[in-house]
Amino acid sequence: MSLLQHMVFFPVLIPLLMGTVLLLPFFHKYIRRQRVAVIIANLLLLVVAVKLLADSLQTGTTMYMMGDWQAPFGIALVNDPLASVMLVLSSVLGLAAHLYACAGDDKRGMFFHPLFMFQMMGINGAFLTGDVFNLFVFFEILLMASYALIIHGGGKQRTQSAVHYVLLNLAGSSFFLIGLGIIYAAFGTLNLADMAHKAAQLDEDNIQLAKSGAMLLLIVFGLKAALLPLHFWLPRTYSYTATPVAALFAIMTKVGIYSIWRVHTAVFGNHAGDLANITPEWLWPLAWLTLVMAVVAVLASQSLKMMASNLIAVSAGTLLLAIAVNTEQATAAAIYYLIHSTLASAALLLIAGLITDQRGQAQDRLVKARAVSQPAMLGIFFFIAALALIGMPPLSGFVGKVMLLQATTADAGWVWPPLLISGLAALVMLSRAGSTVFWRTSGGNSSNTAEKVRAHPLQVIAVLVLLLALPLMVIFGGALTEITQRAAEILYLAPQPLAEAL
Amino acid sequence: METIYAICVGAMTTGGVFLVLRGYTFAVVLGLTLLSYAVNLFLFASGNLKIDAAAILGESESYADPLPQALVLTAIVIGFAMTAFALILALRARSDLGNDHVDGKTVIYDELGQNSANQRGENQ
Amino acid sequence: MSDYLIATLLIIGGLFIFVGSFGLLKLPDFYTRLHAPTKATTLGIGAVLMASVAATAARDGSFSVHEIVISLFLFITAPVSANMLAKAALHKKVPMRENTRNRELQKVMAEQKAPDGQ
Amino acid sequence: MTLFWIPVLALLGTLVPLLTYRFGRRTTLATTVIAPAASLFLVLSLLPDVYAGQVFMWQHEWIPAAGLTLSFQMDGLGLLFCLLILGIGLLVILYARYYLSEKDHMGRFYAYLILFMTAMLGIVLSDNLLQLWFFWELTSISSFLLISFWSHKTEARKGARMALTITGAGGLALLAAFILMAEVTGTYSLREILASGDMLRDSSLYPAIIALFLLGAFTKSAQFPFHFWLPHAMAAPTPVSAYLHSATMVKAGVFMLARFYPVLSGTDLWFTVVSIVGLSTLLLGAYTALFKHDLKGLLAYSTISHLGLITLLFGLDTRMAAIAAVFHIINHAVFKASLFMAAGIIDHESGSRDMRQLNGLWKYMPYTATLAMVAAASMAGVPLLNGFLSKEMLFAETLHQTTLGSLSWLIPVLATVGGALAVAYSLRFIHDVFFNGEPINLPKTPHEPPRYMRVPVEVLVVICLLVGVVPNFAVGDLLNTAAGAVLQAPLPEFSLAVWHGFNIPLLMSLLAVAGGAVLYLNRRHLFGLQGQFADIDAKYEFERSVQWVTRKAVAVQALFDNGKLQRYVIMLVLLALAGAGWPLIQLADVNGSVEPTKADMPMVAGAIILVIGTVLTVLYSHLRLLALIMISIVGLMVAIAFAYFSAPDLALTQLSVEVATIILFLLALYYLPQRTPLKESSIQRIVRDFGIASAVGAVVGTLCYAMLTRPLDSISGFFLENSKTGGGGTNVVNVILVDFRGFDTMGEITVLGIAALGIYKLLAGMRLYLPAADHEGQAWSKDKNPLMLAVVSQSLLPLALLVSAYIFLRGHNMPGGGFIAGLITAIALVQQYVAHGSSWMKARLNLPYHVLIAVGLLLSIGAGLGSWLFGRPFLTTWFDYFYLPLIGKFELASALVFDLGVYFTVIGATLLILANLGQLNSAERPRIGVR
Amino acid sequence: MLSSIVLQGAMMITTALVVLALLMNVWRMIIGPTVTDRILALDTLYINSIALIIMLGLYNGSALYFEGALLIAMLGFVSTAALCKYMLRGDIIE
Amino acid sequence: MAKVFNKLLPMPMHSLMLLIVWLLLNDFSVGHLVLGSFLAWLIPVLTFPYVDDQSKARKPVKIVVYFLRLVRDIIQSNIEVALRVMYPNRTLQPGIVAYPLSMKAEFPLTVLASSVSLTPGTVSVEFSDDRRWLYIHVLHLQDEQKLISEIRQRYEKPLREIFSC
Ligand code: NA
Ligand code: NA
Repeated sequence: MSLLQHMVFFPVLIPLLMGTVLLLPFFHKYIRRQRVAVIIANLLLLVVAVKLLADSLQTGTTMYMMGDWQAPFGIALVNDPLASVMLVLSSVLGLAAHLYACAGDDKRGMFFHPLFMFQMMGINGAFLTGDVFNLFVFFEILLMASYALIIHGGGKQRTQSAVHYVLLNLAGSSFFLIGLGIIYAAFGTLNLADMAHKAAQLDEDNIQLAKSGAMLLLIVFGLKAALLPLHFWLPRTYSYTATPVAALFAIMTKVGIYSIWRVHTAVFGNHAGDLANITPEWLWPLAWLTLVMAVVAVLASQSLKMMASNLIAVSAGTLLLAIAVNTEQATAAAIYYLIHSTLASAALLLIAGLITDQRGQAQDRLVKARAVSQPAMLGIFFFIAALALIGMPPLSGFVGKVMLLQATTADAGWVWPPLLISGLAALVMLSRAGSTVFWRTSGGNSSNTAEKVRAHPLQVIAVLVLLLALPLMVIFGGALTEITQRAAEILYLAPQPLAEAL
Repeated sequence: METIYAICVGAMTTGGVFLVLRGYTFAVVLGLTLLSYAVNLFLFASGNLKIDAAAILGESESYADPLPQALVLTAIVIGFAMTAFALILALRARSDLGNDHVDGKTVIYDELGQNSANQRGENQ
Repeated sequence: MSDYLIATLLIIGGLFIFVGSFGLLKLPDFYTRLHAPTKATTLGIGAVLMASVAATAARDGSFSVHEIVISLFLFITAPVSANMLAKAALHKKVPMRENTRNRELQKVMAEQKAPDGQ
Repeated sequence: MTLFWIPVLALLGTLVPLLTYRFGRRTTLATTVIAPAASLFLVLSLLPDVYAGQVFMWQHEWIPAAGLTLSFQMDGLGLLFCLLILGIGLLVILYARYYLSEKDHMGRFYAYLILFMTAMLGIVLSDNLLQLWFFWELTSISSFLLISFWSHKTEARKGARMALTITGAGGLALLAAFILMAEVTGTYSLREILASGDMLRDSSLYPAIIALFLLGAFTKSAQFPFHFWLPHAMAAPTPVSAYLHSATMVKAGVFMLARFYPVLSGTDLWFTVVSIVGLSTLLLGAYTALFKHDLKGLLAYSTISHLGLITLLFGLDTRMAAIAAVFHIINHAVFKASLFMAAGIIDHESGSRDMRQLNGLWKYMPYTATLAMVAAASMAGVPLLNGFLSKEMLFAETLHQTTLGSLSWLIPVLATVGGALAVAYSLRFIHDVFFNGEPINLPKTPHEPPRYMRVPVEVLVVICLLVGVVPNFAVGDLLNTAAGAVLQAPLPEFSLAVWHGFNIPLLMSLLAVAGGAVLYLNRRHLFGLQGQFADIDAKYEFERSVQWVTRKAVAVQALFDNGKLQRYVIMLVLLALAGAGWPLIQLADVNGSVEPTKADMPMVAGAIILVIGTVLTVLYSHLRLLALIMISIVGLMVAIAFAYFSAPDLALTQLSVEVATIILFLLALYYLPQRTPLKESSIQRIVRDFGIASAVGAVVGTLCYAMLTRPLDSISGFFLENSKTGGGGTNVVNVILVDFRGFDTMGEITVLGIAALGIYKLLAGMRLYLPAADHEGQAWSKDKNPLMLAVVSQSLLPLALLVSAYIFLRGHNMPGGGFIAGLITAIALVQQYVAHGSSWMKARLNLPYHVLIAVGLLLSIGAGLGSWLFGRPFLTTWFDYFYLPLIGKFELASALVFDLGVYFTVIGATLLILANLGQLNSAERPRIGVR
Repeated sequence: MLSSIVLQGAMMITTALVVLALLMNVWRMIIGPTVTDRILALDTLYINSIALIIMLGLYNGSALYFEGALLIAMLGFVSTAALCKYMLRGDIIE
Repeated sequence: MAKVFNKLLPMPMHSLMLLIVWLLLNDFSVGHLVLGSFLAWLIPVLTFPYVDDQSKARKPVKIVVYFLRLVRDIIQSNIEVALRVMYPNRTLQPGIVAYPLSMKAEFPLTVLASSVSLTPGTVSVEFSDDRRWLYIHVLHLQDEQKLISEIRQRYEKPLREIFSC
């Protein structure tokens, strides 16, 4: 019973503990044990996340003070609907990506399972933390784990894209620290809630300084979120890395988005006095261009994974645009869209992985090639994922799109064209891709059976986990949108002085 | 003092950024190292500069702000981890791609052609 | 009284340190430059450290000698550093000054042979 | 609730054929019809009440946040369409049973077809606009599946994609229109919106709504210039074409015009646009149909033409025109479905659809020929057939038009021309196929189709006749209710009589028939004339434009993303520069209120050395070993700066990390080229990069200065006050690290651990060339383990361990701590590696370092979890003072265990990195080995 | 306590000498001419830094600088040894 | 018995030295004596495998004598070198001396080479492969033979006595 009081910490603790334990010989030497252990951990994470979500809806925001030091002095983990929704998302995604990996991808390099757990830890920590420096630490955890996972399996392209990804993000981390230094100098605190409260009362001398810091943080988060012109790393990194890793990474851009919400919407938001809303005016053109360029990239995609990666960029652009619109309604819509696009693009990446496995030399390139060995199953999978990503009914994409459009009627002239065209571009390219892969086949199915690769049951389950979520998001759309609205609402609440609570 | 400190931070940042913009992994990693020195000093400066005021209770009359110091410590460690990874990744790239250009390009070693041939001496 | 002792030790230390580095700058070839810092400097540091010991004693009245450990480390490591540097220089055929006696031994040294080349 | 089951039954019906497919075609057919038949039954059960003017509603909350309610409504228009969709749908199902070959997956086909049916039902029954759109898109999807049913055919794939793209694009426009409508009216309920016509028409958004709405409707109903997808959709199996061209898909577009007629029409904008588009489509479709050699092609263009006609009717400024439009929807559905089915029979029985081959089929299949001829006559508008009636109504309505101002006279004239063309292509259909000599090279000898394949055609032809002869009896009520629903107002007086006396419309009809006959008789000239124009293949054009877009996209993409890291970094740097620099420009005075302090001599000297070190690092960056030596100066000076500015812990950490970094660089450098090629960058680039770098340096330096000269009001007082009393240590920095913000430290060592694992991953299986000589070509020295180094390193190890113990134990109260101690231990061990080599070490220290990392992390986590036993949050520390005789007072703290964890993690991580990197070429090198 | 003019003067002079020594080391670093010269200069720089840090401790009357000096003494050697091993063998851990 | 003792306290001299260093590092107290003794015992047990050459120094008095002489020589030599450095370079007469060794054990050899490096204007540059020669670089070489015999007398002989080799 008393364990429940530490619940907020579980999403970080479980993967940390599990990742660590997996290094011990009892697990390290036996990959099966590692698989089972991580599956259990992932399921536990899911249960915890759901419980946290229920709690946050019931009791509102709860804090877990590390070391029992009161905020803002100690590090706070904060659970609110937004955080726990993200946690649920990450656990579903993690579960699926990991199941997929258990089919054999995990054996293509060392330490896959512990690294996977650390990756989860970093992501979950970034969602939960209420402290801006701790956010940096979790960013580094998730980045470090992603650096390690991105090269899993090896290969030239993978190494090359990893070089770009790693070096660019290292430069990004430097700017993060500079930003944090400025923030601390200006605010004298690191707790986000405390910052939000102090923002409006910052003295004249520090305001411009704080702006510099906020902008640097925006750029760092933008780098993760693939904001133009910081998006270049994304397509190659995602499409060249191992399939399950890429699927898990579908949430990485969202960590950037989430951080912008936490820092720029909540701290430098409407209530921040002179610091209020410094970011939207910058974000506007960049987010718009991000979306447009992502659409161009989708149109230019030559392979399925590349297309999926670029669709992730599209979703990032869409979300950034919603942030630039900066209304509670748009944010609520964006949160829904975020969940949808993460799951759908991850699903597409996994499906692309299956297709790659079954198409021999052609891999996932959009050229005439031999037929996949399981055309019916993969075809249905692809079809569902594609519909969702295009934003067509009856899957979650359409609800997300509709709500985004509804939330942006005031700026329809600017926001709608790229938003609508992105759907159209996805439609054109995905229908083309699907018809090439599944229908434009050569040689029939006569290729010798030894070459025939069939999807592993775990891979199928992984895809199903993600795909099932898509219609469920529509069927239970009422409840889900209520949650996203609550989440957005809290983000826009006027900050309460922390000092009063002390 | 503050001026000189700021100039140093600026100079190191300049050097770091310049090197990060080079084309070879070694220079880039070197630049990132330089940049991380600058960044650490910068982060440190957020607590303002104090002399003879180590935050050790009972050892001096006034104390420097200990928090940025703790942050810099974390940053140094993380920076070390990152530098190490980047450097080994550069090795890996050299191994996989046959050269150490950040974009994996094969470069014609003009006047150093002979030397680069030596680099490829046979294994064992 | 202790002030004078400390001051003297300081000045001695400072001078040795200075001379060591001056030698490093001034001496004509690598091998001669090697002498200056490895010896003059160690002693210089030693003197400054003794001054520090004395100053701590004078200040706190307690006799804290942990600075000796620094000297200990320096005395153990300085010859090895010098040896490694010399080996590296020999290996890299860093030239010796023309008038060095037995300069012809440089080659056999680099190959770690006996003076007769065996 | 009945209402609810109409589409839902159909939806459930999609599963039936998939489940029953394995039991044979007959069973499949029998079971498949159940659901639609039941739906139809339900529709019919509502029919009397709808005729009586009742509007049925059913709704259920779904996603309120999006304004999405699950809601169905049925009025006259909905009823009409339900009957068409289900009635013709059932006939198509029956027909398809005979049409499809054994090879075709009938279960899948039926499933798609019923899905299509469901989608159409959804459209016509939806009350909520978003739900309507939901089904609207579902028709695009299901039609895509149907058109591409024979996916091995290129034209099927391309036709399907084209249809999907065009209608999908239109769908997006329609969605935008709906959302704007809701923005104006404040509701997504169709019934409520139907009552808010004025509000919509007066809104400033009205033009946008009209544009978007019509885009949606026109693309779906294949109006010019979006008509081109429709002919290619006939790559689908013929039953699909029959369905798609008559009761579904294209009819969804005109349904939309009808549905929103009361709220969106009534303005000049509407009438002008709709009538012009309708008229152009009517003419273009009819003209093109004449020249199609493909039987289905002819019918497809005729569909376009007839849809144009319906659209034109909705664009005419009279209520009667709208009624006529509804009437023609019915008529066209009936005759076009029968014609496609007939064409399918011909294709099925003769193996060809090419009218140049098909001749004189009358002899082979007289019965089918008769049916087809009746239907074609109806299409031509021959009296006593249904097509005639609605066409007469059109002609009548064109006469009192003012829509086009002084050019309005064109409308009746062009309508007549359209009529003539319709007569001509109908004539061609009849004459060219059933007469006109003997068949040429048909793959099969044609004969009559199986009995039940003809039944659907018979049913439809009978309806044509019934409506044509006794219109009032056949469709009077239906038309009245439907038209009433379209107009949402009392209907004007009209009669559905076959004979209205001699009047201008009749004259127009006669002109049309005569003109058609003349046109057909002179077809050879026309064909010659038409042959001079290059045939535009929409499929090809579409494909080409998609490829053009793709190519352009690739080009634009390449313009931005050149695949070079430098560009990415420059973008990052420039953005950071702008973001951080812009506020500085707005900052009035960079000086804050803190008085700057005077610098003393060591500080100035240190700064000089630091800057020199930086400059040398940059200058020598191409001579890599030298650069490494130079950057060591910088590292050392930074450490001294930390010591100078009251941060002893930082100085210690920086120093130890510095040495570890040098070793790391040296290890790596061995496998890297020793020099960067001199011509790496052009002068211009160096100048540019230096400019950018200086700008960043200037901004960062300025920010730094601004920070330094501003007083800091921070939370740190708390740490200073509580460090001893609450954390049990006097070294506040250390207490922050292991207690106040111990969570950061836990993260930090996790990062280190992950980095080590990642590096091991990178090293595993790495193949590197071992340079046999240095970069000057000189062979390496033979002396592997210099004697003095080896011996002294051995002796230093115990000392170093002692020092690390010292640093570790002091940490809580004095500078030091687990991290620094760990690094000292690790470096001391690495020193042994350097002095003795890895196999020597392997014999003595055979420790899997990742386990050490795990042990360290577990210790730290364990120290943190310990507090749970006392009901406190993670990492709550415990400490107390104890007294032992002789030894005196001493302190024990849980933070020490935490720090011990840090210590082990650091050792494990550092050694995992450095030792394995060093072992790359040895027998102990890392391997990719997972069991 | 340590305020006598003699002591102040001595500290000033010694600090000046140490600083000069450091600058001379850096100068040797710049002019080289060989890599070994530069490593030697770096080594000397490390050792002289110990003096500088001790001087800071003396100025401030604080014992907190001791560990820094100790660490430089220990670790400066490690980096010099590693650099030299690199010059000799390329592979510093074999 | 001796075996057990060897295991329990593998390197007594080391242990003693470590204890001394610990007490140097920390101010003397009973607590530190206990803690230091523990570490002085623990660390040699842990690091025992890392010490290849177990040359045992058996004459503590001679060690002290040797050490004091060394310190004296260091101070003297430093002054000499300091002066030498200040002279103009052209008066300098550097040279190499091949010193013939009469012992082979690694540890004593290292101590000898270190002593040479620490004292009058000499740096141990290299051993020959067979460890029969120690090459010494001399800053200002006047009399080669005198230097050799001085080293022999002042350092090598005492060392051979200390380590009995
Ligand atoms: Na400040
Ligand atoms: Na090696």
